[in-house]
Amino acid sequence: MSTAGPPQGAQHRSAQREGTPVSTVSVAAPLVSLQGVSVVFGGQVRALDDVTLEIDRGDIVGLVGESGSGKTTLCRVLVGLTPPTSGSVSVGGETVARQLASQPLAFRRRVQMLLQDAVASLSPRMTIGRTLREPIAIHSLPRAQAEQRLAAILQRLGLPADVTAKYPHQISGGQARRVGVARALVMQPELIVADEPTAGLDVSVQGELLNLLLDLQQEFSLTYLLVSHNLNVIRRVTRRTAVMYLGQIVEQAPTQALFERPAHPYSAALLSTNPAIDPAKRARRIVLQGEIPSVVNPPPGCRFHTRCPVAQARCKTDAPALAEAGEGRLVRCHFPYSLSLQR
Amino acid sequence: MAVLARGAGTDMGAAVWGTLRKVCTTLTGAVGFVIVVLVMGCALFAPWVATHNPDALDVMNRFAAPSGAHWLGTDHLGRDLFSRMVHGARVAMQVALSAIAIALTAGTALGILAAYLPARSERFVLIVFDVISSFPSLVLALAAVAVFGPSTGIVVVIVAVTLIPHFGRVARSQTLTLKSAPFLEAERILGASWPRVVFFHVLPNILGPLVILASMDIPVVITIEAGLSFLGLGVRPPLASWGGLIQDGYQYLSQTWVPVVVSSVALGVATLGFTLFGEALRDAVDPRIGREH
Amino acid sequence: MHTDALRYLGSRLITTVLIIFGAMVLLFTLSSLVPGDPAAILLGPQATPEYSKRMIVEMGLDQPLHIRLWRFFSNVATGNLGIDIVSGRSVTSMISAVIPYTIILTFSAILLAVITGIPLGIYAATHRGSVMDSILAFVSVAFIAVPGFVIAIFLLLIFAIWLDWLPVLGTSRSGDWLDELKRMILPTVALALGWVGFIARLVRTSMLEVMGENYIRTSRAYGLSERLITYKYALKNACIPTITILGLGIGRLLGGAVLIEIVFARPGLGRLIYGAISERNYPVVQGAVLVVVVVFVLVNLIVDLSYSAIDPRIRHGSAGQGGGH
Amino acid sequence: MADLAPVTAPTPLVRIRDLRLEASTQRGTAHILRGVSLDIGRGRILGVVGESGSGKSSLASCLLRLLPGNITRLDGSIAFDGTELLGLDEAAMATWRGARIAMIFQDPMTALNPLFTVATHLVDVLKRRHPGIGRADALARAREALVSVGIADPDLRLAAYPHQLSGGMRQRVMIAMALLVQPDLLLADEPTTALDATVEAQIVDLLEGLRRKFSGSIVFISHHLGLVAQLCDDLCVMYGGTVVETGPVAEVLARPRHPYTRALLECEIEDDVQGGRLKSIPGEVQDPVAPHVACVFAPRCAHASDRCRGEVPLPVEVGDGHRVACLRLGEIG
Repeated sequence: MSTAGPPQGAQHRSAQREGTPVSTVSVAAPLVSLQGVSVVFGGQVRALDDVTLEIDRGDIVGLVGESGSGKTTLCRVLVGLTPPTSGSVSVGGETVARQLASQPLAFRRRVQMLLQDAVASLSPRMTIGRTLREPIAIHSLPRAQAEQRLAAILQRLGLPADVTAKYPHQISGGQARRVGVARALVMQPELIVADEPTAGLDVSVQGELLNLLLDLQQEFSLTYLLVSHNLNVIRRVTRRTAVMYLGQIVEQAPTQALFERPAHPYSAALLSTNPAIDPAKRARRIVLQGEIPSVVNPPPGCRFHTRCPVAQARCKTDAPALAEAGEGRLVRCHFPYSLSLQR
Repeated sequence: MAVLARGAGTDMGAAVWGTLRKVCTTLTGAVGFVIVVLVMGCALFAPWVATHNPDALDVMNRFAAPSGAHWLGTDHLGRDLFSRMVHGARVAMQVALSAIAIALTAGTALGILAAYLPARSERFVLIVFDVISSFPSLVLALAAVAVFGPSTGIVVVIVAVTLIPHFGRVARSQTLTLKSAPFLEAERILGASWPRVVFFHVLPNILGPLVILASMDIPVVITIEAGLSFLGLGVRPPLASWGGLIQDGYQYLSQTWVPVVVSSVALGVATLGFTLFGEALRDAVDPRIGREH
Repeated sequence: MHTDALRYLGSRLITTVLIIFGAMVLLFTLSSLVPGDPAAILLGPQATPEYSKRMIVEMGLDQPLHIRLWRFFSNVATGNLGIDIVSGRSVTSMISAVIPYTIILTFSAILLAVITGIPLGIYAATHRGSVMDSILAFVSVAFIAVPGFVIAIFLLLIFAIWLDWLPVLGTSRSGDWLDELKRMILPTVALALGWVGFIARLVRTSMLEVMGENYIRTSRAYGLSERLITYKYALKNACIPTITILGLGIGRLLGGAVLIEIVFARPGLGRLIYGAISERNYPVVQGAVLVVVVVFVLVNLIVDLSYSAIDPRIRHGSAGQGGGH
Repeated sequence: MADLAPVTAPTPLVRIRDLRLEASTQRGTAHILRGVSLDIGRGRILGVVGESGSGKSSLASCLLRLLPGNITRLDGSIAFDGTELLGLDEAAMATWRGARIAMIFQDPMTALNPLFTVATHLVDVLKRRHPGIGRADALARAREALVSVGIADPDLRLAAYPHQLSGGMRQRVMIAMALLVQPDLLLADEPTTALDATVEAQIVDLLEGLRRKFSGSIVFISHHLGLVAQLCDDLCVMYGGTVVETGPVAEVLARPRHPYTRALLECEIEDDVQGGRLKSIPGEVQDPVAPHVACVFAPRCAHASDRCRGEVPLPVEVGDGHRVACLRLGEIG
């Protein structure tokens, strides 16, 4: 398995995880726990439906899915921007709702997010310096100490000193992403939710940013939830991956296992949309029919049955539950492994 | 949005200066700017600019032709037209600026509030806006004058009220756009309180377009004030106002056309100047401002 | 699709009713603030206290506010706008006597503005940067900026007094329609000029904006002729903002018509309101203003509905999604 | 340019030579294309890859001669089946668009006019292609075209307005429109980028299926190397307004010769070796305002020498149709 990168602790944990069934409590309680979380907008838009997900401290979990899959809603629930309609979300053993009610600022320091559009996430009429001092002002952090920390972070991220005098439209996309990272790090968070951190970046510079994020994870003992539509990034960077379809998690597995042998037919189809450059490595292309149904009126039974190439009669009526399927993976399918990537 | 900051760097003053320079690069903008400065100058320094006491009667010398003593001649009571026009600028600017200041403040506050209110209350505010704007400004002013009688104060209040929906709708739509803007999301994730979000982040970003709209409303208000005064329902005589001057002249059109033409031209040039300036300002900052209506 | 269209129609109707309702509440509130005693005004200084009291009872002014408001609503609903406290005539009949003049003036002005403004706007957009474009731009802004009654006075001065081409004031008394038409020319032009400029500019800007849209690039990429692109594909899109503005325009024109009627001494709602104000005759003002508001709101409703006839996205209740606007 | 003589047996459909495109910007003259030379083979799919600012989309705009207003210079040569496109006047060029050249755009949401039905779009394009065609005939052909791009209920879709269609459906309509005119050259500018992954797969599948029905050439512009590798016959790698390497797709990807192509391939993380450092190319992309006096990639190139910083490399043939523009080709192997 993962040999080179992860630090001792992480390796230790992932070894543990493989040995024990996921549903039972591991030795260290997970940092993040979503239990049966649903989000319904306006009474009919089921943006999230019965989502259960745990993220261990120090882990990097990837989230993939297409539009309407609920990735963004899941992120917003996790950082406390969208309250769940039902189910519970807890970070560090206490529910987000309770933390937001009793000590909201402490929760904000604990959980931070990197927004997808990095340039737009910086206030357009503020200098970068002022934006970076927003967390210090909002949280009344001890000034001298915080300034010192901020200076150290800027240097660590390789941002030039004069960047603080500039406005967001005067810096590059790569710099804007780093400013976003710096702003989050000032708060010394435990969990960082990164929504498409490499979207819009050219492939020649995305590696640099990902290396940085990986290094920071070690240095600041961070936990990441990484959302990306770039399957190569997910495959390379994350240790576990959750695949979402129409507001549900359809499969959740160690990343390597998932990419080698997806269990859910949707996972298989999604992974097959990313053809490898090397023809020898290229998997069979599975082309799904039809379009993604609307979350307002999701199909009955298994939500994927309308497009599933291997659906059977049962799938049209019985909604499958997220069930274990070996290798520490959970699959929401009556017939896992029935669609293979192999040619 | 971030226009005033664009390129100008850190200093707000430099940004304003830069915008003004951009305004003056176009011929129409420059002409508008000159007219605006002239009108403002007359308004501010009316007693010094005027050559005569605007209210001094000289009935023996009524309808005097323009001359060295009376640059633009005299009216039906022998009052110096030039001086009355200069003082008319003062009245026009007082009405316009105070009405717009009230409308801008109230409209912006209501607009931001509406954007943050729950859907039902927001709809109520919007209906109120719709009700107000279903009255043509002049017609609502007439209804108010019918009740309260003509006075400058009523003109200011009514014009302000009719402009509130204008600013309110723009403030609301701009705030709604901003509400989902990533940088406001980022503020919420950082834990910023709502006053901090509204005053430090929303307001600075919507104020620019609103101020430009306000500048474009100046000629509209001048027109309404002049119209009401022309009907004798606005500023009360003998206070000089452009609309009143036109009315005075119109009464005696059969005897001389000079006062009518002179005061109409003054009014027309002033509204044209403010319009040209306001539009050049908008084009310099963001040509799309105010296009949603 | 069908239900979406119905829902849109329904919500638009409800809003319209609410706006008229709100306008009535506003007018009623104003009327309850009228200082002095309308009965006393009506009866003049000779009024005996008993007679005045009887009058107050007759007019229902002794009733509590909410009853009076209710009475106002039910009267308006049955077409009764109250009684002129000076002449004792029905306000409804006074208004219906003059309203055709105002309506005809307003609508001929908007018609004139549309049939000249749109072609001018298209010309300016298709000849962008030409001398004619610059001249049109300046003339448009001048027409927009200079108040309508100032334009009216100048037209009157030039064409009626100096050149003596056209009859000046009032309407034709002989009922001669040619004479009446001649008398309509100056007021209509005075009222329309600002809107000619406004529409020309709006059409020009919308046209240029639409010409930069991706779907126009598609049409170009498939070699469609410039004429087809301009007059079929772009014009329809460019008309949408213009139609929206027309609704608002009616309101401003109704307001402007008041002044124009007074300048040209034409009968109409403007003169009616003006006369009533000097007599402190509030019921007439209230009735006339209410009629102006109702006309304005109804025209806006019609405009909004016709707008949805052009734009399928509104029709299908998916405004704002996709499609580059 | 003599060394660019065609190598493939039939003459190419399009021969682009030394194409230069400049535009005036606030910061000065932007060199969008800095002397592009490229062949588009008959019946072949040419994939054009490159990062932002590489000029790949501008190349397509040049082929259609649909350029923004701030263009100050467009010269060089685009020989399309023997006709010099850059020599045509605007009216003559218009007869090529929607006849021998057609295009599919990146954003299907805005490429169709929201106020007109699919039928109107398709019929107008057909009438322009075949003047005199009857409306019923045109509608029948439009219907047929929709079926051929996998639209199951063509009559319903013909009557639909663009906002009633999903993104994938709109892109199918765009492809149908392109097929209706049966062009010799189809330009597809990132046609799947705005789509969801599984819908993208459908469109890729459709484009691949087109090869059987469509005899013309396709230029497929993309930033997704894997997609290009799967779909295309030839590959053209662009950087900073120049073509750095071009050739048969399998050959270029298996044996890349230009340092930029190699670096780009290294940045494509396809393996699942966890933990190792991810590769990136240091530095920033070429400033379009900078003058063209050296190899555009030299500032970021690990192999750059003084010569690279003072001389513009010309394309050199290194194999069957495989051309590379690098001055140190011999040294770095």
